[in-house]
Amino acid sequence: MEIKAEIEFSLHKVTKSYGALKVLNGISLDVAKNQITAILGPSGCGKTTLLSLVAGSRQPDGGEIRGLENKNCSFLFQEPRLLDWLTVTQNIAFVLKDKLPAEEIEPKIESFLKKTGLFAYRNSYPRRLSGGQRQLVAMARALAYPSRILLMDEPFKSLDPALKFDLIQHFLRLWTAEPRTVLYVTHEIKEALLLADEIYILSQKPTVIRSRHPLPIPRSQRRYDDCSLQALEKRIAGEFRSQDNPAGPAGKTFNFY
Amino acid sequence: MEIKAEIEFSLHKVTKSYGALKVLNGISLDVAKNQITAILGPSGCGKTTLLSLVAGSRQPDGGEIRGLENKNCSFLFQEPRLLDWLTVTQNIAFVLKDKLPAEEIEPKIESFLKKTGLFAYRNSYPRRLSGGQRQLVAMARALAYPSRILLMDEPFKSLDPALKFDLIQHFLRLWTAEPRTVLYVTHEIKEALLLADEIYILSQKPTVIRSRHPLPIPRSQRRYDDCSLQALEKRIAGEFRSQDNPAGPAGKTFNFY
Amino acid sequence: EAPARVELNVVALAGPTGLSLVQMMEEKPELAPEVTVHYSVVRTPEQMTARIVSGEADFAAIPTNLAAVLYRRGIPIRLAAITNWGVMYLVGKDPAVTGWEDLKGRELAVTGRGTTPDILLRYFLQAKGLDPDKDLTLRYYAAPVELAQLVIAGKVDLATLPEPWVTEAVQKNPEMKILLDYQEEWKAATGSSKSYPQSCLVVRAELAEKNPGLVREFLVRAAAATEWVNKYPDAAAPLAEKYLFISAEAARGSVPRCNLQLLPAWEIREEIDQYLQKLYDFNPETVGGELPDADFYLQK
Amino acid sequence: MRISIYKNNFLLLASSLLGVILLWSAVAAVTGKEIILPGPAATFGALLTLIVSADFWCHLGATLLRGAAGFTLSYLAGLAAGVICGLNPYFNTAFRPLLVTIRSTPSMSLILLALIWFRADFVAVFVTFLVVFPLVTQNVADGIKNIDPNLVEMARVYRVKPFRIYKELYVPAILPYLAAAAANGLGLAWKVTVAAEVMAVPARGIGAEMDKARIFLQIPEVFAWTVVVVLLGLFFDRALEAIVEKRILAWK
Amino acid sequence: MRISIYKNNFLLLASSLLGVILLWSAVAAVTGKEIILPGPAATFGALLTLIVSADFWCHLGATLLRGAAGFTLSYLAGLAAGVICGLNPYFNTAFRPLLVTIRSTPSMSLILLALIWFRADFVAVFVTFLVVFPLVTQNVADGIKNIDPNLVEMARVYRVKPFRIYKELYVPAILPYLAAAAANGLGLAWKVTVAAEVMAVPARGIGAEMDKARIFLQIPEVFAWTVVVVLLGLFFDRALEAIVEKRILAWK
Ligand SMILES: Nc1ncnc2c1ncn2[C@@H]1O[C@H](COP(=O)(O)OP(=O)(O)OP(=O)(O)O)[C@@H](O)[C@H]1O
Ligand SMILES: Nc1ncnc2c1ncn2[C@@H]1O[C@H](COP(=O)(O)OP(=O)(O)OP(=O)(O)O)[C@@H](O)[C@H]1O
Ligand SMILES: [Mg+2]
Ligand SMILES: [Mg+2]
Repeated sequence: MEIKAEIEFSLHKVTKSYGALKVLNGISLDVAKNQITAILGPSGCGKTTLLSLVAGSRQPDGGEIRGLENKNCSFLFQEPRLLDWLTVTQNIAFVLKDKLPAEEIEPKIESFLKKTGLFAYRNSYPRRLSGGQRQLVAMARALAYPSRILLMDEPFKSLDPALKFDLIQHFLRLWTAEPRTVLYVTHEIKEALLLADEIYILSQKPTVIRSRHPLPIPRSQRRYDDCSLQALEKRIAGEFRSQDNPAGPAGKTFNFY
Repeated sequence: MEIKAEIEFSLHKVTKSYGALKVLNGISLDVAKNQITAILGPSGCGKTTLLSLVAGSRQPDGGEIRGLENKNCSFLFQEPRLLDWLTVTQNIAFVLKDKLPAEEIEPKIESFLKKTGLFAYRNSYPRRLSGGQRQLVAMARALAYPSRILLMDEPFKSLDPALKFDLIQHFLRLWTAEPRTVLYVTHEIKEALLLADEIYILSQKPTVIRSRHPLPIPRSQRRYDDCSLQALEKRIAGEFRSQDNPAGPAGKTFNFY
Repeated sequence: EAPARVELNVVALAGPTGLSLVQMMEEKPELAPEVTVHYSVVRTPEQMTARIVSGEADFAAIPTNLAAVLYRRGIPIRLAAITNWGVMYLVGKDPAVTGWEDLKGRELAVTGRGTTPDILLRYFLQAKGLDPDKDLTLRYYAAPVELAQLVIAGKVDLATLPEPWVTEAVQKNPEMKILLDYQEEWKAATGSSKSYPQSCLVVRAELAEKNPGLVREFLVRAAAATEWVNKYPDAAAPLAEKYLFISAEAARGSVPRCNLQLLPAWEIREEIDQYLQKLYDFNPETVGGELPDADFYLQK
Repeated sequence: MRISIYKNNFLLLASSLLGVILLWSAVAAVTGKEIILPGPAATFGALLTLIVSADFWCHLGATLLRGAAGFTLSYLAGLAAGVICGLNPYFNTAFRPLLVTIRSTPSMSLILLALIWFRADFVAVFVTFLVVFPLVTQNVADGIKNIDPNLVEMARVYRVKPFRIYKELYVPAILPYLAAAAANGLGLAWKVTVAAEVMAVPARGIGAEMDKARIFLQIPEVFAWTVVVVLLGLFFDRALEAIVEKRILAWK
Repeated sequence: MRISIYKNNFLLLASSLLGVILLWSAVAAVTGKEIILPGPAATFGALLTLIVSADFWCHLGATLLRGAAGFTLSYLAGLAAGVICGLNPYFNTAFRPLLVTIRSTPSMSLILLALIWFRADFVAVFVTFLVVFPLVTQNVADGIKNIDPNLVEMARVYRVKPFRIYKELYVPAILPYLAAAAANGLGLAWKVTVAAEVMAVPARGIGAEMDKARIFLQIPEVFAWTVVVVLLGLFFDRALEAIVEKRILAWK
């Protein structure tokens, strides 16, 4: 990774509270252009809130966000958020119609449904889909939408291992073909280690940035048995303080997580 | 694991279709009493459907399910399914009221909220919770409900590593203290390997049972570096056929999954 | 021994129909020692019908054609007497209108499409060789009170109104003059000495047969009461306001125009027949589909 | 299976209609007097004699036209007003008193104005509007207020054009509210139109005819007309239900 | 902040009420004639003279009682019927024609019967019932039909007692529908009650008084009563809104 990457947008001392509950307590970070930035953090620390601030659907109480002027965002929300009364195809078309010429929409949706293996379900309604299939539709919608910035909240959850594997491959191929700036939230350290150019760890509420980890190895060459990655994984895991044994999950059965 | 465990309930050649779509195509399995049975399978293969048949909220088209007569089921659904107009406490009380004497409810809920670290949010409404917190509430509801059978659909998803770790510990302690029969769906092979007494792998639609894997080592002694478990993990992973490289995720970056 | 007590219910429809009975309502004269009379006033035809059909009403003051209709519908009543002889007038701003023929080409506001006022109007117009639907425009309204409001507000120039609205109109809107008189016109058109018998007293058939003396007594008193009203409009006016929902000042003015005169049915068969016949000719339904037979009329 | 359901529905429908009629004749039998409550027999007799007359269809048409016009106008207006009220709480607070005023002002106070302002033909439309408009507005507003904010957020983030959000998200989301409003509004429309016709006595119109029949105590005819109105109501209600079902059953 | 909102609302409310009054006086000015449409001044003058009289309160009370009774009865009945219709499609199909019949039967035909069956006092209650009941039933039914089936499944799996499912899941879930129905029903209730009183003329009641005033051509008094009715409507609407807001805002 070139350390001095161009910056797509940046947050400056951003704070956000819900009523009395102080959530974000001065977050400052620069998101590098056309790179994948992963965000990890304890449940309820404000990751989703952070994404919604970037997406502009919520306003920060303090600080500012620069560099988002008239850029499109794709947002893969934590829940699928599909319109029950539209078929899979229509759900994706719903966000594309205003952005693409009519004739391009059909083929584009088709290709994305094929990639996510949903083509057979293109005319089903969301309520007739399985949890994972709904997640896939939301994913296809986010990817198909022409945007500079791609926000994803646990994009690969509730998919079976093989599908997850394929999907990540697809995603990387797609992203390499036409790079976008990706900011995404996950709970899977390994996944982040494979995908991200840069990983941010958030603290517990009131939330600040605990640490920043640039990936030492180019994506293509990363191997699990690479000791520098294993070391990094341990470090990151160590940052998640377990309430029960503050030693952190780095305990005996840790290897399972 | 004693191989000849007592049977809690059993499915016989159960079939289920949605309209033209044949989902379950003759599932027969015996669920051992007071053991943890894990179910893995490709997305959309019918895992949720299977649980809903056991829970009795859907009826099988063919075959039969024996041994469920007047037994209570806890069901942790794939989505939290909380009542928006009730606080966290009220949501749990909603299912307990008919089962426990009034005076027991309060303390019981309290203890479970403490275990899941939600106590601070006991009076918040679901819409004011984060995704993971909602998942926790649903979990607390399922665990607090006095039942013989515990059905869980991806119980530990979208939780941060430390919390997930703690929660699993809690769960195991709880389960050891007062054992129930657990049938649960997951996509995480490692998690299943740690938790389950027995693992079933389902095939693609029309779905049958692909394979059954009793765990060779007592739960307490399982270690990741145990080669028999690693072998089992590889075997299981190998059963998930990736569409792109049918070799399965057993490919180069496999170690990450 | 003393004869059994008798309870009489006399029901009048609000407005001029009941005007002839106000004195009795006020003073409740004793018809016979054993008889007690209850007077009541109802505001809507529905209520009146309900009372008569259910047999609650022994005597009822109602429009003559309604009596005929009820009779034809099989309600056991007898037409005892006619109480007033028409209360319809044509009011307007334009004194140039001195005869029905002058209405040619004008717009005229009317109430109650197809009811007696409408039919009479058409009859008069046709008698003058005018076609009501072609030679002039008739604008219909549901209730006289609405039309009266419009007249007073000066929103209509020509209107046919019943009393007491005629008086209300001319009192509250000085521009308005009484231009034509239905009653006079009827006499002219039919050549009869009497106007048309608009409202009447009906009596329950059973009572009429069982107790003719009492009915006779009542009619005599009612006739006297009617005369009293004619003689002392100023005394009658407050009673009209008290019982019949006619404002006192309007009542004072309208009494002379209400043509109150109580004549027992058997004395004026022809007039009644003639009236009903006319209505029948226009629309049989106005008298219930068929002209009533002789039993309809109370016999001497 | 689909078919059997329809058959079922049809049978049910028929039987329940039969039920209504039986109830009616029972009550009629008890009441006894035709002049108060004519039974089905008498009523349908009168209905037949009505139907054969050419006028019948003119009157029916006139009322149909007024009711439909009044309903359509108020429904569209209510849809617009409701959306605004639902989206903008301030507008809602400001508009609501007006709404309540319209809703609870006794017709008696309005009818005369209506008579002055409009031709008798149009009064019915006006009065219908005053009843149906607030109904629709209310339902739509309450529907909009309860749309899942997450879906709206999604549409906003993806910069979907407001009108399309309105058309493809709001309207389908509040469809059940719209359905309820339509069913209620349509039902009331006929009733109110007829009532207004009674007051405004236009040359043609069921209301005017009913009034005439009533004055001459032709109660069977009054009821015949009533049956006609009810049938109107039933017919349009079925049509409406069919449409809604189709739209909703698809994805339920 | 909370407070400022209330202040805001209050200002808005006041201004919009003012708006209604201004509109009114404008129209009155245009119409010109007090005998057709008296302006606010004349009306409030009449209103004052009314209020000081003891009778005023009797009449108000009587109407209030009838309206409230009619509304309450029909609301409860509608709630029950609506739930059944919403849960059981067959019952729905069977019951709907009856509903439509009630909804679209012209009041005239009903008044004819009501006058004979009930004491004048009760007619208003009866008529109100016939208007409000279908309204509530419809809304409740359509609400129930659209409850998230997943939540119901959850409650069933956990074997929650049906009555509690009804009370703690269905009712809150359809609260917005109930709110709409209540607002519409309550608004119409006053209008209809008064209209019925006009036709049935009970001894006490705003409707009867309005009719009397009209017959005596005391139009300002008619409008004074109208204002009273509208105020009734506004008052209860506010009360209702307050309740609903409190219930919903909590978790929104
Ligand atoms: N209500 C329904 N109507 C029609 N088809 C349905 C319905 N529910 C599920 N299906 C279909 O049945 C199949 C199995 O669904 P199910 O939810 O059981 O899958 P699953 O194993 O839980 O998938 P996942 O791991 O993604 O949750 C899917 O292909 C889905 O499209
Ligand atoms: N609308 C809201 N009103 C009040 N509090 C809220 C609201 N949304 C979130 N919160 C609170 O803010 C905190 C952060 O929420 P957020 O959803 O951003 O967490 P998160 O990092 O996404 O958690 P998770 O990993 O579980 O998704 C949580 O404690 C939550 O309770
Ligand atoms: Mg989140
Ligand atoms: Mg599932």
